[in-house]
Amino acid sequence: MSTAAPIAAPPYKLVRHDEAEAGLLEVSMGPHHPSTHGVFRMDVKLDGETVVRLKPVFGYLHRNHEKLAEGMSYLSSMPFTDRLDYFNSMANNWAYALAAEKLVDVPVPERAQYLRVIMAELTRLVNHTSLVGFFLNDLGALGTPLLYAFRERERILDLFEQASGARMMCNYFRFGGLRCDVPAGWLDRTRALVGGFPKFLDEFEKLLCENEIILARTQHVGVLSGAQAINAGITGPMLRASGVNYDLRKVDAYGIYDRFSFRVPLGAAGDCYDRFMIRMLEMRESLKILEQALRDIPEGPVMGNAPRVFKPAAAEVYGRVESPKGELGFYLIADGTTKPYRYRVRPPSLINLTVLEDLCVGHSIADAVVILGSIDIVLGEVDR
Amino acid sequence: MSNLTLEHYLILSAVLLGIGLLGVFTRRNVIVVLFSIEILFNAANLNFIAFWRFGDQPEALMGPIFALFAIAVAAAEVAVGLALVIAVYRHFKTVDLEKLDTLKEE
Amino acid sequence: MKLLGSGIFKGMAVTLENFVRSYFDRDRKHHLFTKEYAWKSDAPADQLPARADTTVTTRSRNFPMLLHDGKGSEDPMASIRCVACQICERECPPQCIFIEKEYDANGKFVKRPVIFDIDISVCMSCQICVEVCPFDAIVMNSEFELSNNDRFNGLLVRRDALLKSNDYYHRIHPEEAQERDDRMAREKAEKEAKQAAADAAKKKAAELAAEKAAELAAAKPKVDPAAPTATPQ
Amino acid sequence: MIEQVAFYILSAVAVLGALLAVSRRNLVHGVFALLLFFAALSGLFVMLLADYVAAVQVLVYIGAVGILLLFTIMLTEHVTGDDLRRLGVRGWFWGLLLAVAVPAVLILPAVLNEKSAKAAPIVVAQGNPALANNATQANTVKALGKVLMEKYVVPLEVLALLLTAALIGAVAVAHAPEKDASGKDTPA
Amino acid sequence: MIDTLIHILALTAPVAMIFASLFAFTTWLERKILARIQNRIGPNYINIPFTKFRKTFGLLQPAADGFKMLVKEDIVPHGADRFLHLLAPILALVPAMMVLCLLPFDLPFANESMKRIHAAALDNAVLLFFGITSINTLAVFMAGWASRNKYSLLGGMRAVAQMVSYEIPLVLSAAVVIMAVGSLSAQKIVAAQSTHWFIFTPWGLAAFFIFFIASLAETNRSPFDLPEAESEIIAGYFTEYSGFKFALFFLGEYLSIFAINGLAVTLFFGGGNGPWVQAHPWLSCVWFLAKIFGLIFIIIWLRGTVPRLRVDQLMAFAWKFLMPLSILNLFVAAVALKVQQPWLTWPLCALVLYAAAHGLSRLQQKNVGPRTYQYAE
Repeated sequence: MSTAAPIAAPPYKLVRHDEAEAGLLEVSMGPHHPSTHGVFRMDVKLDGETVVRLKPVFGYLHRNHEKLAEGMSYLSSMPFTDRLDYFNSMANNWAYALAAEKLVDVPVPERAQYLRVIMAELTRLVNHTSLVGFFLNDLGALGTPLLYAFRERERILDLFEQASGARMMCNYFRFGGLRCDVPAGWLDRTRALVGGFPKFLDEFEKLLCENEIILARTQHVGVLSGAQAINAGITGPMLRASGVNYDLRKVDAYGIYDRFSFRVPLGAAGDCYDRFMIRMLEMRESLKILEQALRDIPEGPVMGNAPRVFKPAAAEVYGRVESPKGELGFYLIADGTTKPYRYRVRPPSLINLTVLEDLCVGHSIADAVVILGSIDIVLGEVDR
Repeated sequence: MSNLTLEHYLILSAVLLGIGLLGVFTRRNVIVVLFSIEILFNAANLNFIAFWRFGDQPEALMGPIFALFAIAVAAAEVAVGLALVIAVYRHFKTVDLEKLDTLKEE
Repeated sequence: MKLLGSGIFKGMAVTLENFVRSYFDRDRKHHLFTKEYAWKSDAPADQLPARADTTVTTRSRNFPMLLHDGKGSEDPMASIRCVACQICERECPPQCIFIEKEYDANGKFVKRPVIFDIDISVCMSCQICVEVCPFDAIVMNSEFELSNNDRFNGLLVRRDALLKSNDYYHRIHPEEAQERDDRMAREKAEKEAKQAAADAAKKKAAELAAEKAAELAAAKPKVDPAAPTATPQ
Repeated sequence: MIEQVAFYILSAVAVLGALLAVSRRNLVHGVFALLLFFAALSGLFVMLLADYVAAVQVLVYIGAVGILLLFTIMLTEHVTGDDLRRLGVRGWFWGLLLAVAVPAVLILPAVLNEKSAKAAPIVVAQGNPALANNATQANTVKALGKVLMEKYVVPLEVLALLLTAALIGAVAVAHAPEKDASGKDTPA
Repeated sequence: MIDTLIHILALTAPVAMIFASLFAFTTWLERKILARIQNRIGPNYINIPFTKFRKTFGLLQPAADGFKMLVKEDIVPHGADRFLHLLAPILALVPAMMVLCLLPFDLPFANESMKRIHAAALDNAVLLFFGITSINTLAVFMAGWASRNKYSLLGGMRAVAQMVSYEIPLVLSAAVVIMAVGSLSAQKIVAAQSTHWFIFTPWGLAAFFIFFIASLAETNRSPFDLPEAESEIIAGYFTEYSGFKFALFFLGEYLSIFAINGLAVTLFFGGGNGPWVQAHPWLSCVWFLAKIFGLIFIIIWLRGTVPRLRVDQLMAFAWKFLMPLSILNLFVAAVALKVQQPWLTWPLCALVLYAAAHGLSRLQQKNVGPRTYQYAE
């Protein structure tokens, strides 16, 4: 059951029909299943309702993202990064821009830096609110928390549309800055939103955090120890819920994150409730960052002197950001042409998903759904 | 209430008894044997009620009381019987009466 | 430790509050955020202010369109900005643009597309074509009602359907259009200035050359006329 | 008239249900047939003016015993409920003979001595009019409760004890040993 | 014989028709209330056929849904048990209709002597009610088993386990009222509450809470909607049902909600009793329905608020919380009925029940509770 077991296992599988297996019920959850967050399949073996084995099967949404990107110019893959994790296109944009900016030394103007932080943190709010909603949906709350979350998400998406022209597929970041400045009055509207957001969080906490059913359903379910999380390469809120203090905004301090004061909430138990609460608490910290960024943002250009044709010299870079789901990295090898020689994404969703079986075995099938929900995957990013 | 007599019920009850016996004697599955025993119980209950209904002391309510007790005992019997079936199945991996010929698996 | 169920009652208070307040949320901003569909019959497509129900803003993008500078009922092809350079076709991430150049009777390229198709089922509204276009010929439309009944021809939007006037562009995206027009005017002015400067330089150079030639001709009659005409780019 | 029609329908359903229950290979079908039999019997109880017993019959047999049987089938046989074994045992002939003989012996006197049946002291062919009046007017439930709590209170308590013992016994017998459960969780 | 049949039909058909038409209204109501709870608008545009008029507040939605259900293809999975697959929705609907007739629902027309008419005024109505509703369990199992689908089977098994477990607290809490009245007849229970509803007694209140929670589980409503838990087992036992069979299930489910809430109204809210009923007997059915809809609003409200429990928690809740509490409530009620001193029984009963509920809830929530979190700078 431990993470070391697959290494020792032989490359082939012995089919055994022993008596312990005979009474098991094999259920294929997905790819068309209401709770798999997209086209994802869990081959579950059940003893009664207890999960004995679970095999995640994915790839139904594979779009050849990496190979496609190697066949087109650097800029052209920017809109495709939106579609990786379609809840946080801004964070994906940033990670890719960060990697590309390492290839060609382009200074990012001050205002663009601030706007990037604002966009990334708004994205985090979007992601975490909707995650909590979907998580509760998996728990069986008939969409009410989800729709409250979407109510707030709509407001943020309105802001995104006003700034970038699109609600979800923003395609807003460029190498060396942003595609365009935010429209007049946008910052004030954002300030109003940020000012009103804690009220919504209070409402949400009142609705969810003390609900006995949620407590009973999520506490001590799907416990992930810190050591196991580190071994499996888990990042993001899921890692922090297991008590490991690792936040790229603090570790790398990319962009201008070193200018803001914020805290990193840490869980202790590493169960589903911690994963859910860490996200609730992170939203409050994001609001702090947003307040500071909106207070300090200067006037000025938003685009540096990027070359019109992006043609970096041969190099190898890795750019990463703390996307709401974890460490999102882009690894690029440039060979001196306008196209990358190698383009590789480190998707947090996929790597966080690797511990799914370890978390689920021994719990009931209802818990498996909840655990999957608490991992927070987006199939666009898992399958790419 | 014209011409339904006690015989009607008694014959029906006898037929049901026969069916129950048939199940008990000829089926090999423990669960079906339990079904049959339930049929036997019910045939008896029908008799209790019928005799009470056509008897000369309906105020004493002997029939319903007896039937109620029989139902309660039958329920207990089914619960214990089925628990035994499960225990047997867990041990021998079968509920076939013919294969359950040892007290303890070798 | 509280009584079992107190957390649920708290949650029920929240939902009841939302239930009641949704009936008093006249401006549909706080407790009734649903935007109802802006029915097509209610307002013409290009009258954005009339469609206030939508979230369409002056930056919204949905599908590209080709710009022309014609007014009213002029032939749009006369003033189409696109020169069929095919940069957008090359750069389009999902490869949904197809362009064919127009040639006149003599087989000379007339700098216009004869075919300009965009496959609406492939386009992902990313705006890369707009950004790479050096001629400001393709911009994004914010029209959202693009569904139709024809699976094959209906999903392939042809050149004539893509052509929209600059006035329309000004109506749907005023700031962006103004900015673009200003920049074009500026660039044009710069270009003209440059051209003028270049012309002047050329003239000057020609004069100088002529002078030199005259001087040289006095000394040496043979001359290479191409050499001194190099102009600054 | 209506009573007779009802009686024949109900007894046909009961016999059919019982026959299906003992003869179907598919155990789940068998249970449903058995439940049909229980329901028909409950209808017969109503006809005999024992409505309380009829309600108890529905509640206990259909609501509880049927469910228990279904659960057992799900737990022991394959979930399809198919009983793939040979239907009979070696002594099926003797079993059949016995099953026919016993009711025949029971029925025979009634058929043979049809004329003398009316003379039998217990059998009252026309039903008891006193009961018919009583049952429709007075509250049999109340009377039944009174009798149960006064005359039969000791048997009732014994019955309660029996049910408790059966409950505990069933749980004790059916409860899986801990070893099994933990052994299943860690295969290899 | 024909007369008898007509008589039976004349008494039962109105009940079935009234509740079946209320079913359509209730689906609309549920969607509207849920939508408003979730800050949505809910169904509001249904075209009246052949016209351009579409702002009907969605009231035609049930009709449109029903029509859609009727014309939909009826799909029976390959390998399913066709007969039982067909029988299950019927078996789900019929008991629900039957128990509706047992309710002391005064038909809205009075006979010559201005007496209230009931479809079936039986001596042991409450007992029969529980008996017949237990058939519903079988329908659910039948549907789950006959579909030959693993999700259906899981849903069916869940439903059976759940309904059987929750029947015990349901019956035990109803037994309190039966004990107080001394009759199983619904009419007598209502008559006993003509002045004082049982909900206004401490044991009645506690019994109502238990009854209400157990009735949620009996009818598979949130938070006990595990048999049809969408996020886990798709639609549970009716995963493989479509078209009209699905509609029958749906109808049966709502009718059993009416039935069980009707019983709750009968047992605790005085049935059709209410102001002005003495003067206008026809008001009694209005009161009855109004009380049912009050309870249905609470059910919908709950559905819009809470997530669902897990199977083991569900079982534990029934056996370790509701059942001891309902047994204790039985004792409390017995004492209270014997003492007959409201000033003494009220605080005493309330205290005992509260303490019991508190203690049991402590048992339920071991190592579970809100947490505090640390922050890293």
